[in-house]
Amino acid sequence: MAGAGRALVEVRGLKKHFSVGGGFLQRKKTVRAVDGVSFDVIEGETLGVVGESGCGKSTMGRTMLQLYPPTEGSVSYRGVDLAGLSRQELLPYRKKIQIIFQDPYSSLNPRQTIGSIVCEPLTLHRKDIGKKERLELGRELLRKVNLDQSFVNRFPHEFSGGQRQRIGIARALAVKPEFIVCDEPISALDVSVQAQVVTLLEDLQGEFGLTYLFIAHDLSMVRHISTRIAVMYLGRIVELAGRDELFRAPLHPYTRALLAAIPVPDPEYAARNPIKTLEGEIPSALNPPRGCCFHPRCPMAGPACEEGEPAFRELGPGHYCACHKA
Amino acid sequence: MRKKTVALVVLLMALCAVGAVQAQAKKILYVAFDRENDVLNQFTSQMTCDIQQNVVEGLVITNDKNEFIPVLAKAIPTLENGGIKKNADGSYDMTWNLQQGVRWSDGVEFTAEDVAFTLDFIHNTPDVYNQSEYNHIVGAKVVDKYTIVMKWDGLYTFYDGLFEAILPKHVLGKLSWAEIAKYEPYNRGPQFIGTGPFMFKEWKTGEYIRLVRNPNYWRGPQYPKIDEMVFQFIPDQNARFNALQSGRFHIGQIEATQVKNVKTKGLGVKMVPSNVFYCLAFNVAAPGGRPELFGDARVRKAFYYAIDRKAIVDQLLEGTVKIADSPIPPSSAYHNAGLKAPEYDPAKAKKLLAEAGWKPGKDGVLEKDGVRFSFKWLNRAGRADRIAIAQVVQAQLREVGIESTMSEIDAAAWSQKWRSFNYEVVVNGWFMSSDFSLTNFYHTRDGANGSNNFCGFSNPELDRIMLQSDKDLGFKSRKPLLDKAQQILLDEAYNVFLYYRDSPWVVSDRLANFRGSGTNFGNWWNTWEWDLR
Amino acid sequence: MGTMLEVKDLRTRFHTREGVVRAVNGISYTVDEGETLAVVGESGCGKSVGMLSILQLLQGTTGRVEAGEALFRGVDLLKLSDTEIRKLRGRDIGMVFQDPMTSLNPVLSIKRQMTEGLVKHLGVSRREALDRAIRLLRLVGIPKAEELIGEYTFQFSGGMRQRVMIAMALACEPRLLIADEPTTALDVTIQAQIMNLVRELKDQFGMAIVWITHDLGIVANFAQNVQVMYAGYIVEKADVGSLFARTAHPYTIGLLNSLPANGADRRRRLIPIKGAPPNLRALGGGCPFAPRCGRAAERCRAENPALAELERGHQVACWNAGEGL
Amino acid sequence: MAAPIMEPQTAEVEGITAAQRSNARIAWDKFRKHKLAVASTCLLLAIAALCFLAPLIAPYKFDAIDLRNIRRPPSARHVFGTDGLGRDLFTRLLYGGRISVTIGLSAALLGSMLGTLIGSAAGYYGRGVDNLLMRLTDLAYSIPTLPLIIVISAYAGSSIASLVAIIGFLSWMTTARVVRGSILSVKENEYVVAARALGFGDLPIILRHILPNIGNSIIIGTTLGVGNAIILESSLSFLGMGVNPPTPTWGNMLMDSQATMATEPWLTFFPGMAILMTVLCVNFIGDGLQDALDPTL
Amino acid sequence: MARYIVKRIAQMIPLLIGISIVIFGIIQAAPGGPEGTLLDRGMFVDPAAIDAYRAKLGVDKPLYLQYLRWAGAMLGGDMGVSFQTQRPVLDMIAERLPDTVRLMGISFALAFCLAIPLGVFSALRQYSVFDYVSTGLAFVAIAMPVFWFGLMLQYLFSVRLQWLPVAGTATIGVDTLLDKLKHIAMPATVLSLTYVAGWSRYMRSSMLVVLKQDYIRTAHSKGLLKKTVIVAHALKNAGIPVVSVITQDIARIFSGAVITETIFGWPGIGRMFIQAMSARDYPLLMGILMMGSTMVVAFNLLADIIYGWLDPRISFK
Repeated sequence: MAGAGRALVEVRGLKKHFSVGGGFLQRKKTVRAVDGVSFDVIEGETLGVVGESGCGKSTMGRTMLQLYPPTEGSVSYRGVDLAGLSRQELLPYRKKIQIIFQDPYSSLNPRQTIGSIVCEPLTLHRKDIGKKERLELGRELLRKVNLDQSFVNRFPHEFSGGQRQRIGIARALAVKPEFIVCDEPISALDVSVQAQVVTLLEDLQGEFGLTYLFIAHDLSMVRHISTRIAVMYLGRIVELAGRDELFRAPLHPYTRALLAAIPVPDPEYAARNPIKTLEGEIPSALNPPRGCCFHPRCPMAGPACEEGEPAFRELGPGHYCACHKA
Repeated sequence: MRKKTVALVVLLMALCAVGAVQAQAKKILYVAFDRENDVLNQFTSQMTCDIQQNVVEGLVITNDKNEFIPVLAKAIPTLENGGIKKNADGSYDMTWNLQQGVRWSDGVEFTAEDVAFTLDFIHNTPDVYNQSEYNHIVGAKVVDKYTIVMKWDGLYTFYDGLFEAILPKHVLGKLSWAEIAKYEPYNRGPQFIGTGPFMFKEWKTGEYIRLVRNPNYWRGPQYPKIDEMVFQFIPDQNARFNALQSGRFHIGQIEATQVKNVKTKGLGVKMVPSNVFYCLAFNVAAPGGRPELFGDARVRKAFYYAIDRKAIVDQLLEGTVKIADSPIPPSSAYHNAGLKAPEYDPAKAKKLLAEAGWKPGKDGVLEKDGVRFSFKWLNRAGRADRIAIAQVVQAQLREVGIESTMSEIDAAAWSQKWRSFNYEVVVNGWFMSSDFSLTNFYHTRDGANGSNNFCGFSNPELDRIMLQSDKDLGFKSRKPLLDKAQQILLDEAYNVFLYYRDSPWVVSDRLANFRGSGTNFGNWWNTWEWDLR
Repeated sequence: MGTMLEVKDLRTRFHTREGVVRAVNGISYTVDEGETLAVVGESGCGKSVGMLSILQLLQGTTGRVEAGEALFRGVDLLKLSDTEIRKLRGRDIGMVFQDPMTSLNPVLSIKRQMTEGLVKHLGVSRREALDRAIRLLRLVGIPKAEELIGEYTFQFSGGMRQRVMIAMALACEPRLLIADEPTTALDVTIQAQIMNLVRELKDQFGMAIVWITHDLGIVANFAQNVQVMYAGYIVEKADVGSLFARTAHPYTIGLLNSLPANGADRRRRLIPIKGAPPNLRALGGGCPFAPRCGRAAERCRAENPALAELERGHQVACWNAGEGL
Repeated sequence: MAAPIMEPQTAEVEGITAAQRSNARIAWDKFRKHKLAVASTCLLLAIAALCFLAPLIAPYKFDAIDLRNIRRPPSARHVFGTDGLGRDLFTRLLYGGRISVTIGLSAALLGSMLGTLIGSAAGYYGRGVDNLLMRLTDLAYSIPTLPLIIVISAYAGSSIASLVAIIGFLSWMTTARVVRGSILSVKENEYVVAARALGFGDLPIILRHILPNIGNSIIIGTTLGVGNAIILESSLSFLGMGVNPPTPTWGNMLMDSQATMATEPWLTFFPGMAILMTVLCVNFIGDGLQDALDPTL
Repeated sequence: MARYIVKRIAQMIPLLIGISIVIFGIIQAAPGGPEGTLLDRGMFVDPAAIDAYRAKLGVDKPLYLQYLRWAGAMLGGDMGVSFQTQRPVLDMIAERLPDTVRLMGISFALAFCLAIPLGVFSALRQYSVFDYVSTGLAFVAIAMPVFWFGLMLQYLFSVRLQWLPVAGTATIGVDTLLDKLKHIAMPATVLSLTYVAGWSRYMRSSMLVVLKQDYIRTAHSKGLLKKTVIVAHALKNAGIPVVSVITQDIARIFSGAVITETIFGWPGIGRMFIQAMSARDYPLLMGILMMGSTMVVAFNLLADIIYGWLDPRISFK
């Protein structure tokens, strides 16, 4: 499944199921949050992952970081399968892989000062340096994310969403990672601030040679930042292609519906292309539909779609899709 | 649940409606009572039986002069009146002649059969707390309806204190002995019947017991003069005091410290002398006790000098009690009036202790052979009066170089520790019956005797005198023996006697003929002649 | 078409422990019958507070309307008593809020929440109110409405809940619907559904809509007129076509530049607006956007420009407006 | 998301000139604004100082019995009057405070520490651990305290340490439940996930990220606990399980004076007021602390 | 829902067994035994009589045998016979139950009727004089010893003013509602005071949270009357966390009123418990404690059911 370049992370058949309820006299139910995804993340690229809420994109990101133990499948980082490693064994990889969160409010401990938040990773991963140097590094990091160094003694609530998000980025950068899972880092931000954060991420990528997994539900921003884009629906990747390829020739009907639903900030374009709606809602991951999980909403669904689950096939060079009709 | 409550309310309403009609001009005595009974059966109850005595009469009772007087018996048998005769085998026959024409409140006649039945019950029921006293009665013969002869295995001075209650054979006779102890209609009414001036009416659990006049009382239709008695249970002393102060009650017991505060119009305080004496008790029995401290009579005696008993009586207890020099109270003819315990004199105490080898150590606490004179009090939780005394004594002992610490424990645990000799010093009180035998408290513990000697000492001379006095039924011959015993107790100071505790009772001015008695049979011995004016 | 709502010089402040927050600083605008007005701005710019102010919905907070008028069909809403404004709310003016997850009472059934307004405003019987509520739910596209109306909102997805909110707001057929970011919390496909739904309903009921949003895409697709707010001020006001074609205020320009280019494959670098919005507790006398504005001059920092007509129907509050980009 | 109806989010300007202040200083500045809490602190400190300096201040010895001056009303010689054994009430109040305040504070701390420990273990680890610990809490909660007290004190004796232990061990359940509940919500926060992503173990996460954020519930629990402990100590005195006389505590002074409370009210009034004032102060201080330690205020 | 209740009841059983073992161990481990009370007759007691008494009661047997015997009888619905009164424990408890329930019921009702409005108004007028005063009073009430308050009331209304009786549930021979109210007035007041203080605090803080919720604004925006918004929308939500506090207090019905019952001579179960404890009346103690614990456990369940009713989110899970 490799494109150009070397695969940094290889995800194979990854599944993450949660059991809910259960206990005394009650049958457990299983939420199939991630239900068998396979893809590579190429070193230096930004792999965008889009999908609507509940499609499992965040869970996938977190499972890749081993924040949740995977139910099935493997996540290999430079060839080493992370699943099943102990906390101690994982530590070196924790330095390599980091995460940035969606909610700028809940992602920073309100009782910690900015300095403490940014320097905290160093207390674990840079035991070789003293407190003073740690603080110096912390200031350095703040500078990297365009924040004033004097902020070290202030608390998160004193900052705006965008500033908080940059603090979160600084924290992730503290351990000098190679790969960052950006878990909807801009969804909660204002438009002007989104642009600030995205440019910052782009700059950092250039400076440190980072690889991103960029999770978002906003297609236009994903389009802007990504090299390749994966579209998720109900725990599965339904389409994966290079950015331009995906927008020019989307194969999966769901991808097409997503593209058609975006309101474009251009009245003339809007007048020409009225928003098209996709009927129905995302089914529950507690009991996904049989066959192709998209078939109940799919305008092209045929009998085959109700029967078999479509395979995730390469239909063009580097263009994968899971659809019977494609 | 709701159904039950509704039924209960309806029932109560009905009852009260009936009561309301009759309520006019009735003489109802309201008693602020300090506790609730467990069972009404006086023999199996673990409490004093004040309430029951109004319903059930015995052959005898004690009056306010600490004398046994006959009730259902015509007279108390004695050697003089020929009621007691010695048999050839050394046993004694005691003949009780009973009152005639006495009827149980249900109309059945009271006879000697009831007495015999009561004796059988006691003999066959281990729950009876003083069963051992009755075990000396080895046989009983009903001579006729009004005469019963009991055969005793010897002479015992306490014989006239037995049979304070008689059980109705016609009610309980059909049950087994074990069943009687659990027989609810008798234990809680309505079949709790007696020959007394009042009849059981109602027991509202947790709240009150109500007695009503027995219209067919044997002493005559003019008795009793009161129509009803209500014993309301108010265990908290403050609440009881408030209740009495509120003027809604006619009689009730209060605390010594509350006496001077009774100010409500129409109420007075009567100090009822009681057979309770308070003392310090030392445990000289190892391993729980401290023979090395208290084994020496001089040491024990020094406590009399060290403790300001007068101050305790006059100041702490505000003069509501009298200093005690012996266990037998002055209200009894057996009291040895010639005794005089040493008076407060700390210097003499120190001297005496020095004689016994106790010299002040570095910190002023006495020492002897490397042993500090330091002991621990075992206090019973809730007994504020005793704890106060312990504190006063503790402070006074400190002046002569004796150190002590306190430990406090709940009542049940206290009595277990005490009974198993697991203490050093306690402030204790005994409630004496009108027969002032001292054997149980001061005889060497040997199984049969001295069972309540929890101090662990032994004095052969005292033992001999006390045993002799227990079999002596003549006042004149017995009195010197008990006098001597009291003298020895004072000299040896096994207990340091503190005071006789008189009980303060708040009594309404309207209540006539209240003549409080300080025995364990209490104030209620003559309620048949009480009146509310 | 007559004027339905005319807001004049509305000023709202919050009196907090840390100081006075100047949330709305003298905004004036009108909404005509049947008009769709979009209010655009980023969080904290006063777009929501402005709406809540005119409906007296700030009670219970430290917010106070300090000045201004809000004439709704000639009646000044701000002068109405609590009882009078409550008669108007929900009947003449309906509101839809941003987060359908928290804006519906979790412990009351939909039936209860749908009918209570009907019973109160229209005086209909419960039975009638129920029938009507079911009809409304069908109208907003909820299948099996007669069954689902007995349910509670937590059993619904976000999109369904927002439909319920809309049905509720439309229950008394209001003349004006204020939609406060109704699709922000929704997924893009659901957002599309809701936008189309509101568009249809607007045609059907003929009401005016004020749509508060931060998404210029929605504005372009949905509104007739737009006003852009910044720091409690309206900085630009125009019809949609004019706004996008001849964007005049540097802030609006900055917003558009912050968005990724659409359509083209060319990857353009985003041009973010530098800095952060001003502290509303410490607004100076100058143009509030001046600290972030690349073209700010001496005058901008000293004096706050008023809205001025740039061309017909296009007003902008900028000293440099009309000087060309 | 939080409702925008509240104060509009005020984004601070970058580079605002904030004097650099330490955490403690910030907390103190905020605490100072809570006037009631400051007044309470002063009062409590005054009470504590008086009590702990009792040997220097007290006009008499706490066990100096004077049977000739029993239950005297307040006068120049005895400012608060004398008790049932003629001891100076003021002196005893001071000495009693040493023990009551010590017991109140330490028992409450012990109780909330235990509760926090159990509650955080249950809340953080969830599943089996949670189930086990919460059933244990249910069990402990369902068992009436009175017989437990009697048994424990029979074995442990009634030293101050054992009283602290008894009261502490009887009062952890509420805190445990509250802490568990708070942790369940706090641990979902992304900063906890972030710490895990960085490779931190459970203990540092609990200590640094979770406990500080449930501080409020713990503070409320502890301050309520202080009052409860002081009052419980008085009930224990009533049962004879308290500190032994003649050593005074406010609790046993209160209980001892019951018999005469209607007629010699000063005997109950002063210890009662001492308890009341202390408990009130502690509660208000708790109020102030919550504000002070909350960085968002 | 039914399934949920069945499940919870099934969970109660092992808990209750655990509780019974712990309680049994505790009360038996307490020093002292039932024979201690024999001495209260003040006379001498034969040691042999004490042994006989212990043997008769069966307290001389090993602890586990005693427990098994008790548990076996318990399974058959037999709670045993009181040592003191020789009566079935169940009867004794049943006898006291109506008065206990009446006192507690009225106190809880009183507390509820005062605490809820008090809390709501405090929340509606946060930081007003009313709020400060009620907060202050609540703190005072929490810090005030119950017996002190009770005796003070008694002194005022019974001794000084002579309006109200000191003790009991009714005047004997009088059966009017007024008389009963007079008797219950003081104990109920004393008892409800602490509850009012606690509950109103909880209600206030809960209400403060709810009033800030979005759905309250939605309700206002629909033009509902303020009253309707508070009562129908806010109160039901705010009540949810308060339910557990209230039910926990109500569950303590068996032991919650010991001091009040003692002071006002009220024939409640709390007082009976103290008496049983001092007499080491093991069967009665076990009976009361087990009933008490069952109440606690059952009321927890009840709280959950009320949750389910107030908050449909729970019952559907």
